[in-house]
Amino acid sequence: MRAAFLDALTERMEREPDLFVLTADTGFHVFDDFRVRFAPRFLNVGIAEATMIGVAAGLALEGRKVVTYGIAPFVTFRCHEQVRDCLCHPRLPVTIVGVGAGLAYGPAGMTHHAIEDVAVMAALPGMTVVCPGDPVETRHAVLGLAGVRGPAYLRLGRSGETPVHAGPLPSFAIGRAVDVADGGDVAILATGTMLATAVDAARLLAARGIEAEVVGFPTVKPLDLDRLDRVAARHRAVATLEEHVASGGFGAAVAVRLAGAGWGGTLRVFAIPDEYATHAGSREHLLAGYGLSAEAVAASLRDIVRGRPLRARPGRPGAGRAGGSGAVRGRAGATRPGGPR
Amino acid sequence: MRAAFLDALTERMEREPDLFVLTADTGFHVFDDFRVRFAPRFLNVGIAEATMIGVAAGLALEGRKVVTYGIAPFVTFRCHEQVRDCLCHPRLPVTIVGVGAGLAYGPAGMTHHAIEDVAVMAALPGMTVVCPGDPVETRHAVLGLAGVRGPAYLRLGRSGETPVHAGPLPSFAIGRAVDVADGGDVAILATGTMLATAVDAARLLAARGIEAEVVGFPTVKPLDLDRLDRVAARHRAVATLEEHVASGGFGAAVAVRLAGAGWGGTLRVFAIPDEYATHAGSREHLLAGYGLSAEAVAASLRDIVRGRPLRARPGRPGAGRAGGSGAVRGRAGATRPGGPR
Amino acid sequence: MSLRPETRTSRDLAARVRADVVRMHRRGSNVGSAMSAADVLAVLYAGALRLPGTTDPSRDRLVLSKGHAAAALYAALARTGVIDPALLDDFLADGSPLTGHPPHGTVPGIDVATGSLGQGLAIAAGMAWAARTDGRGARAFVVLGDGECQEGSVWEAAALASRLRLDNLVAIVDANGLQGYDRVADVDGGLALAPRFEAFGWAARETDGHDHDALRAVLEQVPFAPGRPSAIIARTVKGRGVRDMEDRLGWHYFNVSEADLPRFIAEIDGWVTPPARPSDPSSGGPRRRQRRGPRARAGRGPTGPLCGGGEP
Amino acid sequence: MSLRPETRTSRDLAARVRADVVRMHRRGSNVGSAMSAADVLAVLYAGALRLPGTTDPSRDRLVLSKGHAAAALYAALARTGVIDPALLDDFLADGSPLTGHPPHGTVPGIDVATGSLGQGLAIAAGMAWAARTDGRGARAFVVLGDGECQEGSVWEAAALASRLRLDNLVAIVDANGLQGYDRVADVDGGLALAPRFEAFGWAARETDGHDHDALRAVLEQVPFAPGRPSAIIARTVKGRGVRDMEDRLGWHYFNVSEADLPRFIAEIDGWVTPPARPSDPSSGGPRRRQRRGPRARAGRGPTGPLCGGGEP
Ligand SMILES: Cc1ncc(C[n+]2csc(CCOP(=O)(O)OP(=O)(O)O)c2C)c(N)n1
Ligand SMILES: Cc1ncc(C[n+]2csc(CCOP(=O)(O)OP(=O)(O)O)c2C)c(N)n1
Ligand SMILES: [Mg+2]
Ligand SMILES: [Mg+2]
Repeated sequence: MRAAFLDALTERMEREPDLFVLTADTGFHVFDDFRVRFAPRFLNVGIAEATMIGVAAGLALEGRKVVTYGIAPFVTFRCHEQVRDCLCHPRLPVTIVGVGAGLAYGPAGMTHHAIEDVAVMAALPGMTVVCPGDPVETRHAVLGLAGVRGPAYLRLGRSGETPVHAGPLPSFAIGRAVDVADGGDVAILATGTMLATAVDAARLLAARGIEAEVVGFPTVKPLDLDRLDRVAARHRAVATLEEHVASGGFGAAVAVRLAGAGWGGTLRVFAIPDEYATHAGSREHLLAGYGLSAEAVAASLRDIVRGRPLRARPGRPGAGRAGGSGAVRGRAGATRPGGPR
Repeated sequence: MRAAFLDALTERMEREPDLFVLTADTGFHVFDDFRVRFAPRFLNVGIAEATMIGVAAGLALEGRKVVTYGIAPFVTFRCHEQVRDCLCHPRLPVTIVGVGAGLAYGPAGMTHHAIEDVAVMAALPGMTVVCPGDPVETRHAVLGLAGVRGPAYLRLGRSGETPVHAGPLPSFAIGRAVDVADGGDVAILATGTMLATAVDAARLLAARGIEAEVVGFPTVKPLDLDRLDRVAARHRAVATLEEHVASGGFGAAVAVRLAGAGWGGTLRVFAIPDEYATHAGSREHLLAGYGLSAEAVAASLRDIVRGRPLRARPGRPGAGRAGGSGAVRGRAGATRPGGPR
Repeated sequence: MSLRPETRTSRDLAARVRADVVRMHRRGSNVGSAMSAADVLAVLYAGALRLPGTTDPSRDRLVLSKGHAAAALYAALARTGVIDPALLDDFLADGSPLTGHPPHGTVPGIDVATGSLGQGLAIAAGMAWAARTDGRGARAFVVLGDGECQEGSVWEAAALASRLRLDNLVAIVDANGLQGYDRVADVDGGLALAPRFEAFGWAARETDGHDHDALRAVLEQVPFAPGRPSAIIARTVKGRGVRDMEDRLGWHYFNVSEADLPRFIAEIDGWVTPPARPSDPSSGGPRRRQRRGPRARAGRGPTGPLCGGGEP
Repeated sequence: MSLRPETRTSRDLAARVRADVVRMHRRGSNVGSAMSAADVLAVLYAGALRLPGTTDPSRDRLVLSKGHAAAALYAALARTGVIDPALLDDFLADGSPLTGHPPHGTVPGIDVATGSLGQGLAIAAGMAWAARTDGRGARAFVVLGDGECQEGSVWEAAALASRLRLDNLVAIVDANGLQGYDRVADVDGGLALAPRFEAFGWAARETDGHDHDALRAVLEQVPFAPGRPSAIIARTVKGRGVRDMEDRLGWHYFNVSEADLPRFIAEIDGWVTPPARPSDPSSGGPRRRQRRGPRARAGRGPTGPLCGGGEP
């Protein structure tokens, strides 16, 4: 995703003379040429994420547009209040780019995992939250964000993601869902880095004779409610996929809409359970441990479509808030990834 | 709530010799005697919320229990990453107390409003989130949190809240809902400072012949799923009330559960819309502008029970993510409070 | 912008601001903080700032990082013709554009909203950098509290500002020696401010923050060193201008009762000689016994609603 | 804890740590950061720390605030008998307890998990304060990066530590002059570290961060002043020990290829004379032309997965 991001950003820098790019000491091999070429509009503020947001606000108050860049947890959690007060309150045109969505930096440990970033950004009034699903969506998102007037959070994976879309998406727009595959048995709604998993799961289901509609929601906020309503009207079984905890995430936003309208179907929220990884592990390893592989998702959806019980599986809906029988529970019960096995 | 908090905390300080209290330069007239009495275990760290969390972590790693105190937005947003990494990761017994829940400091302006704090705390794995509804629940919560082993967020209003409960609640427990009123027509689930509004709305409904069950959820995380399931089994119309945005809040957690089980009823999430107050206003003034007065809630629930359409009202469900027809929207459409009228 | 006839001099303006501030604080907290900064703001708005309150791109910017002194800013804007003085009457009232901390976009003349301490310096640095990149002569002034300087974000931004050589950036610390729940020296151990700014690459000067001539003189000297941002440590007295309030922590929270109002206003109107010596920010000693006001003092109003203190 | 026979001296330990670190970084980034800190950690674990790796309540605590040098910490723990050296082989592998930054609770000997820069000093201050309140003689040592010192949270915690008079707190800055995407001096304008700590109420000393005798000598002198926390500015070279890596930004990210491994290990084993002079943290000058490694250099492996850099 980073290559697509960089290309699109370069185009914007060429076109938009008032666009500035700030980094919090991140971007080796990403911005090496870029920073030379656009020198007066590029700044490494140092290991100083809060200052980066403040400086971005100052620039934006003076009529500039700004893109800030850093590792996802550091540009969301570390400077959350500055994002809130300095950018969201005055609705400034600053896009915060976080690399390392979800468990992309799996082996690094929890400080480098961004599994709550969508929740903390989406909670902020006026914030647009965009989680592209592949390099194609990334490019569209970067270009599309030029038209968003308030603050935005752009959540990128890292490098080497498989493209899901074969080519440009003519109808892509910030705030609009993307149709990926058609099917009448179950709907899989995916955001960001889980889009490829959704597509793979749909393929696995197809091999078992179950037809899944796959819809990408690169924009988590504002959510494409019209598209969602059409999904709800068609399906009794809907799944959401996100590389994020359930609490405050994409699935929860979908749930608010579905539960608000007498829908009566079954929503399965596939999300990271309410725990931090304690051991090292690649993204794929950790996700598999949480029941978030394409195989596990497909198996679980097969059960839903065939009407089997839901509760006892890993990656269960509402894991982020699961509270047992009213008492405080210990660690979540999902398979723990990366344990010394 | 602060008096109840202080009394209960004083009892705990007397009983628990390893309990420390830190404040980030807040607590005038709250801790004046307390700080003298418990001097070696009380520290004003200064206007330094992030350091307060770090120091709390250091103390807790050395076997202490810690309560940190400050104004809600500053002890949640400002030091969010420290809470996450230093407290949640090692699951340390530190309770973060935030005063000024929701719009309690209405006239102060948005920097002092805590309308996204539940979302950003609840997203953190292992975090317990407690929002007492009145002084009685506050007392129970402070005492109950002594038994919670990991980090917790205790969200308090300020002073002078009306007690909702007549006396102590023998079955109160962290993680458990509180039955407040019985009724079969509609269920009103309220957390924190909206509990009194729920009770008032139920009274207004009763006057119109509609019987509402009122259940308090002082613990937002972990949510009392058993109680919620019983509500869902009994009611086709459920409302949630919170002094918070919809995104990542109490209503969203309820929605994930309800949408997960083929419920088929109608959930109305009453929440603060996706905007910051732009003008001064008391809590009551601002809430009324958002359609969150007892009267507005009651009127809206009357419509639901009588089967009227829902979409066009203020305080609408999903306001936090409402996205119109897939395009980025301007300001939310709800009544704007405090405008120069 | 132009000074209104009744505020021809910065001292006139300061007196008007103080009287307004006291009147406004029949509602709300932080009267002491606003009184403390009144002279600094008056000197800025009565001449030291270029084109304040206008929308001229080359105007000097003012960031009130200690946003809880908003009332003094509103009064300065009102008494220099930027906003309608009638607005002051509704400070904090339902629907008023004047919130307890400077808002965004509800009234003219406010360059940026503030309220959470420690955020203003980075914003001002961004503004100063923007001004430099487009060659406008604009400068950015930021007013900080001395307690506020405990926030690490202040020093994080300070380092970047000096690295960017922003000599069009001026920080003024309202060093009144008190913060929200203690004397500053009791919380930071009495760390001096000027050496800290200097260690972060700034040029710093101290001055009496209530002496208009001294303030003007030091403001005329910025930048103190080419290529360096300038820090002015303004020694002040919290609550300055009403003897009952001076250097008393309680007046961070109390509001002014109707009963006290005439007496306080009269004191401000008749105010000529400075009633108390500005505190030396690096020593918390002399007035320590006044550390916190007694629990109940005759003649003060109920606790204000803003800052997390007050009756539990 | 006891030193294993092969690491009787701190220099032996440092050499083992470096060899381990290079081997471990066939996976993952930050080899240069770990090499830079190897001598500091070796001196600490080979004698300067009291009872490291034990669970004795009066042991000295070690907070690796620059958590991305975790490999050096793991190696030091392995080579001093605290954890099984076989664990090093699985560094970063699926299921390994050794994550890229120090974890919580998966292996003994780690006092606190880190990884996000700028958080360690406040935690260490809390530990030092706890030790003082219960009269144990424990001290808290915290190892910081020089780039890390841009985080305001470092200075926020520094002020509190000096106010609490934590003279059982020792900060060691691994001042290698490089950070994640630039020379430190290019990012902070060349601000010296010692004067900043002093301005925040600490006592500070500079030393050669690769000279074990010098390090030991300075560590024996803590606290440098009664009632003050101590800061040691350790002048180091990033990547120290493998000439190809030294003072090169790229080795913040690259991993070690199988092809290079034997050569690098041989260099470390045969390493006697310091190959490069420690950088002077207050001047970014001499080696600036080496600012970033060329885009492709023979003999280095693919970019590591950890730190947000690497091929886009
Ligand atoms: C980040 C943050 N923490 C806490 C507060 C609450 N608060 C408001 S004013 C104040 C004390 C400020 O002291 P100082 O900076 O010295 O300003 P003064 O009132 O003395 O002028 C505090 C703690 C805040 N507004 N922002
Ligand atoms: C808060 C935070 N921001 C950014 C990073 C990403 N990061 C990891 S190491 C590093 C550079 C560190 O430089 P320095 O402190 O000088 O340590 P060195 O590697 O030179 O020893 C950066 C920016 C981080 N880990 N934490
Ligand atoms: Mg002060
Ligand atoms: Mg370095």
